[in-house]
Amino acid sequence: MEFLQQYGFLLATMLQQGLLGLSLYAPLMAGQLSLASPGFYALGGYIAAIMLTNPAFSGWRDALGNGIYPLTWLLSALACALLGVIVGVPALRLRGIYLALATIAFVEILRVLSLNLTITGGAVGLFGIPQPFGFQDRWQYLWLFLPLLILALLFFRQLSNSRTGRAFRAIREDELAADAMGVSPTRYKVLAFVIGAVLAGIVGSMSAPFLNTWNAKQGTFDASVAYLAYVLIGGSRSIWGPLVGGALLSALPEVLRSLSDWRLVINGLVLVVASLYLPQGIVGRLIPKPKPPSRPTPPPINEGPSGPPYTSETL
Amino acid sequence: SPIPIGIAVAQTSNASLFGQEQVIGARLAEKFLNARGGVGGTPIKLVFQDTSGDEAGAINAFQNLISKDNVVGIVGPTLSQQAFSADPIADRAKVPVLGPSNTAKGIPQIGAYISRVSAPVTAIAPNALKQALKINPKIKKVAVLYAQNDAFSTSETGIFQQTAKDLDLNVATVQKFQTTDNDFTTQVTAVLGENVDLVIISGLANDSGNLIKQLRQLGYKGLIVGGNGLNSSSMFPICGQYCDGVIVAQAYSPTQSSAANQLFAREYKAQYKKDPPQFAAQAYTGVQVFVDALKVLDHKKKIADWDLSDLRIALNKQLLIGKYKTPLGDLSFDKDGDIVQQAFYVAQIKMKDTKNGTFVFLK
Amino acid sequence: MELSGFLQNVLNGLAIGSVYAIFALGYTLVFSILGIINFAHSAVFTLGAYFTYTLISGQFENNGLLKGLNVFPNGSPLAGSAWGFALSALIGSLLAGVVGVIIERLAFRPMRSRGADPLLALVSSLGVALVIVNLIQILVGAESYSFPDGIYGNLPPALLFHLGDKVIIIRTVQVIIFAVSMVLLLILGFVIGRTRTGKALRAVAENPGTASLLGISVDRFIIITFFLAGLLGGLAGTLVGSSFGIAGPYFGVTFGLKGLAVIVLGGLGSIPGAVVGGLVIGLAEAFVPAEYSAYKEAVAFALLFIILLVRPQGLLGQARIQKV
Amino acid sequence: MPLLELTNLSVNYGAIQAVRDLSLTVEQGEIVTLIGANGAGKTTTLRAISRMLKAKSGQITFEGHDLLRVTADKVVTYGIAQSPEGRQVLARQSIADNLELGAYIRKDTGGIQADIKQMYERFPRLSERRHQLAGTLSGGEQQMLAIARALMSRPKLLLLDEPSLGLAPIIVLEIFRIIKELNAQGVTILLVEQNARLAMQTSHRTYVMEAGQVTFSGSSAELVGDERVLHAYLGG
Amino acid sequence: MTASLPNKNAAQEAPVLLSVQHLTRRFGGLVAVNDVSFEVRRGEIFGLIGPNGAGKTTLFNLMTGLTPPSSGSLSFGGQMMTGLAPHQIAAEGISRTFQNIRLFGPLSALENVKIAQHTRTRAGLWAGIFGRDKAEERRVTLRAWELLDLVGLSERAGEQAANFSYGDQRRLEIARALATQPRALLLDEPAAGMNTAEKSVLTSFIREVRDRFDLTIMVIEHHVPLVMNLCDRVAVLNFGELIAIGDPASVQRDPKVIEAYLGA
Ligand SMILES: Nc1ncnc2c1ncn2[C@@H]1O[C@H](COP(=O)(O)OP(=O)(O)OP(=O)(O)O)[C@@H](O)[C@H]1O
Ligand SMILES: Nc1ncnc2c1ncn2[C@@H]1O[C@H](COP(=O)(O)OP(=O)(O)OP(=O)(O)O)[C@@H](O)[C@H]1O
Ligand SMILES: [Mg+2]
Ligand SMILES: [Mg+2]
Repeated sequence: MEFLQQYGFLLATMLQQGLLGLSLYAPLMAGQLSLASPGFYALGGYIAAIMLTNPAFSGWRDALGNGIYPLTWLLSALACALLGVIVGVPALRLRGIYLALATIAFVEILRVLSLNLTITGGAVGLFGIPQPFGFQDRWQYLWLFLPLLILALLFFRQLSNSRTGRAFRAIREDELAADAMGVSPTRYKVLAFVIGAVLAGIVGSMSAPFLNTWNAKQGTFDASVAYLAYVLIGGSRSIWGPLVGGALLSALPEVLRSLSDWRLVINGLVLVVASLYLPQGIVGRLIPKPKPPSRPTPPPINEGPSGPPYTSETL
Repeated sequence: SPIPIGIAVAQTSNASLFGQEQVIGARLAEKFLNARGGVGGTPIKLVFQDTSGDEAGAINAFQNLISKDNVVGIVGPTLSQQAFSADPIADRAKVPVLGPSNTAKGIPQIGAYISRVSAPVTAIAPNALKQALKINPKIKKVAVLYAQNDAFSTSETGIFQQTAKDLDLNVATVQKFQTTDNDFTTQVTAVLGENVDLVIISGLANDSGNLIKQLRQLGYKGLIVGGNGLNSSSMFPICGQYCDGVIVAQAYSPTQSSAANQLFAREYKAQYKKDPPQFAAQAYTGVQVFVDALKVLDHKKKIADWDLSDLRIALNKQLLIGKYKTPLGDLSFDKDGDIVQQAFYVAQIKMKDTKNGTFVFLK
Repeated sequence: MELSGFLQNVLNGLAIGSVYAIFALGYTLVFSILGIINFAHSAVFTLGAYFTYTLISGQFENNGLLKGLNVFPNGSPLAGSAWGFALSALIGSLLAGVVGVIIERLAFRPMRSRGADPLLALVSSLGVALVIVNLIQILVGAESYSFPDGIYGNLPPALLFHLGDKVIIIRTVQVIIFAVSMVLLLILGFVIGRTRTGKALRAVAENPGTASLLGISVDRFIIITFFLAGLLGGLAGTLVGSSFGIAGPYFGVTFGLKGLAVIVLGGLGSIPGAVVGGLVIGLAEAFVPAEYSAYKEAVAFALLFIILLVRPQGLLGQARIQKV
Repeated sequence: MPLLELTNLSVNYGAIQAVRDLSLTVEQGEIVTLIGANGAGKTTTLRAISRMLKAKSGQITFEGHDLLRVTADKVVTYGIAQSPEGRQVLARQSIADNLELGAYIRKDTGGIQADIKQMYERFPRLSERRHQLAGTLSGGEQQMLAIARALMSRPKLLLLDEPSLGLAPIIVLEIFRIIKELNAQGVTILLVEQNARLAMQTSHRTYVMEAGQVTFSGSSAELVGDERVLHAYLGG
Repeated sequence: MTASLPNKNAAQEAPVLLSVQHLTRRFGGLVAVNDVSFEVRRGEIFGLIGPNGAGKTTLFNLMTGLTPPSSGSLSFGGQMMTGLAPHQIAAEGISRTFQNIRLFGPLSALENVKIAQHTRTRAGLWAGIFGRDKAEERRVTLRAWELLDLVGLSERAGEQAANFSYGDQRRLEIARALATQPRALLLDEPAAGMNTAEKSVLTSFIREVRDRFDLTIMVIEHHVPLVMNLCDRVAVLNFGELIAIGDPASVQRDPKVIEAYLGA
């Protein structure tokens, strides 16, 4: 218990950052270097913070009680999905660093907007955000982030073994060839982008009460770069990579706390050394080489679609 | 064993410019107060936890201080936004917090355990404008500039603009900038285009230093009034000679005559060869307030005999009712925990050479 | 808009833009050769400014381990004259170039030989930036430093032009920065665009394997690149520092994002692109009306977003070649 | 002493051994052909010689230089040029620049220009398109460029990896004419080729590779008639 | 298996499947494909030859939507294809291989072939997430293995495509193209990098594939004997223009073709 008191926030933060790493990993599954996650994270947070503090919603809060919290998650998810499509469709015509920068531009535009609007509390931001389900301690947020994380991992695992996941991989390796082989690049790139946006938005909506306050500093360029580092240091070719990277890199400055002034220097050195010695990321090194695929036995003649696979009927 | 008091300020990140002054102020307080017998003979021990510049860092620092370092109270964090994030943690844990530099509206209202020694902007700003009018009664047209991404500056500029209206001044233009900006030619040429007699700046030391320098270099001749963020000698190296004559609203003045301040200012100057900045003074004050309140409790029952959680609760109660003679002058707290400061100051910058200068106290 | 106002905005835009441009030159140079965004560039930029400051003043105060250090007990022999400043700037920039080379050897080369994801270089450079910035803070503290007076001789602080009854103003330092960035642009543009070395550099940029198959020593060219980029960064830091003071260890970092925007807008890897991108963003910012100055940043990025949608390779970037 | 000598060379890709214990010599002035099925390890061998790949064990010497001790760019300065598999033209540079870079190690500006002119005469297509970016050329045009570029360094030893790949019949004949012509001028050539008959007709000696090893070798004239070669590689 | 069209006579009577009308493509001042028109009948093996840079690959690119035409049109099975995106054209049933191999390099051979079945499968995002795609996935996998069998690569199904030698990569490209279950298959220099013996195997392989899957095949190839032996009809491009079209023997005798391409 004492352990949770002291390190609960850190543990929850590790999961939270792992989730944000995953949100960046989603577009990367389709080869898209999008750094928009902090923007959606910030948006999700603002939606939650506004619904939880703005007098205009006091009726809702009274009526729904704790039910308001899931509602903030849902609304954040929807808003991020919508904005994801609006931004994604034009932006995903860009490639590589150009896309990265366009998405950073998106993050910056949102940041400047939130600095200037009254509903977002300007530079001070929103504060006094009530706690869900009577949470008293930060570690209790594990009850939110852990299930979300498990769901996200299941989601991504299933995804990567599915037809959609294959389409993502095809685009990641060679967009033009994927197109020629029948995979619509736009459709799947936008889908991957939106998945990341929704995840970041939900995490944001859970994080506003978690941090007690919300302001324009939540969605910045620095955060974009940090999430990217999570994915790359963790390993960009496995769902575990962003998670492990996010958890470890966000914990690192805390682990180094005793070094006081020197901790960020060491933190920097760790980043350099990790990049040099873990070129495939932490997870890339841990995960064993994939086993050679085993061949399924063909089904007996009378079960399912069978017979000669290629007939003009199946075309 | 010594009594642990937590200092959670930004020792790293770009807020460390303030954080490092706060560390110095707190360290001086520790040294001094212990030299004068600490709390009834028991020395205090400051426990420093870096908050870095973000919200999560502040929460982590607070949690460490509360659960691991078992401090009796916390001075911190550096930024208002961090306070909104971390203070509720301490409040729920019933650990008294003194904000050394959180000036945004609503901070003492976070909870019963949250107080601050940094005066809110409302109190300080108007004086400076009145001083400017005293110096040049013919002022009619003013320009207002402020750092739009800084919580403190945005609220301060509101006060400035309101006061200007109340004084029948004509606010010809309002220009915004970012604390990270370096180049202000656009804002400056806009100001020059309006032919104003007074420029009012709310920002932090670096950006304001550059802004003032560029205003002067490009030919602005009139008076300049700066908000509380300019109350820092770290501005001098940036604007050099051009700082000369700037009128600054202050929550702290090195010239303040109280004994506490004279002692503090002398020691600071001996070590650092310049006047103590406000951030150091406020951090010093934070520590001192805790120590003074602890002394009262110690009279009732030796600190060592208190149960920690009882002590924290009692400390908070005591802290709020006490009166303190500090480098900031005499102060006490209102029922929310907001500072009631007896004196505010207006000073004018006098540069000795390109790097060194002083804030000359204006009556 | 009145003519004078318009001209003043143009001058302001060019002034801001040339700072962005001079920062971006070394940034884009590294990108053009290695295809990586080198976040450590901001740190080298900062470091260059500190190097020059040390040479010309040698005073560090208050905080940090070097507190009270006096490199030149009787005052720097270089202080007080334009020549002294030029010399310090030169040495400071050369030192920054050396730092660039060290960074390459320690933080990038091992990665290349391991065939790591090029994006990982971004993380590594981020780590280097973190190390440098925090080391600076530990050594000399977070406060600002500025160069002594007289570094530009007796030039007036600002130049005034009269246009009818209106005055158009520009700071002299800005003119110098603009001029230097143009000269650097010309030199770099010539070397890279016209000479054999430039062609070889571009070959290394495009495909190091093929380049070495032609007898080009890839490692040597990469070292040269990093040296040049460091030197340019250091010089830029010095000049910008002389204009705005060195605003602490994070001085350069604040240019990181804008610099990235500039080189992407100009077209990654294009040297003239870095300059054009800088000037375009500077001008765009200058022309944002005062009422909307709060949205200045957003305007610059919105412009960037739109330009990229129209020209996905940036203003002067080469379109991707994709022959099926 | 042979000009090029490979002794017990082994090359791995991770755990996969693509070339094992391969020994091969090329004498000064020879044309030597290397044939073998897809995946036999021909390309791997050439890439090991030009130091684009690390050798696991064995030795490669060229004119007494131990090639395994130097980097790829150094190998070129010894006088070895390669026209690689997959062409590897510099897509973002023009034909002219690609050719110039082919002569990167040379300093004789006049000679380089003369050679470029000669390449244009040999391959009129390249001449017509000299300012076109190499990346937009057709496959065959790129192949011509890759060969021409390799010639630009005036090598003593030329490594050609399937030079006829993707070329129209007329051009294939031209390439083989050039090979003979260069050889007559003293250039030594190691040729990997799927058009085995033509290659063997052009070369002095032939090595046959299977699964990373040399299975047999001999004079080209003899091997053309060899039952095993005929069957496996000449479609006879 | 449906009745195949094994002999040339049958092919000549078969309906037109692909019809290219006045296709033109310019690159700056260069006309890479110049007003080319021809028709390909269902079940035909149709050769496309011509000197380097004649515009053959560009023509394939136009037909598969990778390069938009400057003018002209393509119809396929009576339907207009012009303006469709590559993946839509693939879904309609035109598939291809690339002259400059474009496999999904880091992915396994098996995965390469599975991906290409995209348009022939339906499972959406949620079906995949909730595991309601098992039957389809099984079918996809089985089919992928069969296709690897067909090109002789099933023993190396798990290896990364990029690690295959050049010739093997070409085979994998063919398997991948077949996996889209096309009606028309465009092969761009399929025999490049294969030796003479392998080329003759490839010839019979292409025929077999045509028969087995009821395909119409267009093939670009520089190896003249292979073209002459394999193709029902041959078209010749030179500087973007169609200079000859007809059965192999007559094309081979055409003086224009001899001059531009074959050499004396
Ligand atoms: N990058 C690589 N990683 C792993 N294995 C590789 C790699 N490149 C080639 N191989 C393997 O090494 C073996 C030899 O390949 P190589 O390319 O040398 O053959 P080759 O004789 O040139 O064939 P081809 O005639 O098809 O070009 C093959 O089995 C191939 O799969
Ligand atoms: N994107 C482009 N920009 C400029 N020119 C191009 C472009 N793509 C192709 N070309 C030119 O168009 C012509 C036709 O190219 P294409 O690739 O179709 O030739 P090809 O007939 O396939 O030749 P090969 O047999 O050598 O493969 C070539 O001369 C080529 O240089
Ligand atoms: Mg090969
Ligand atoms: Mg072609």
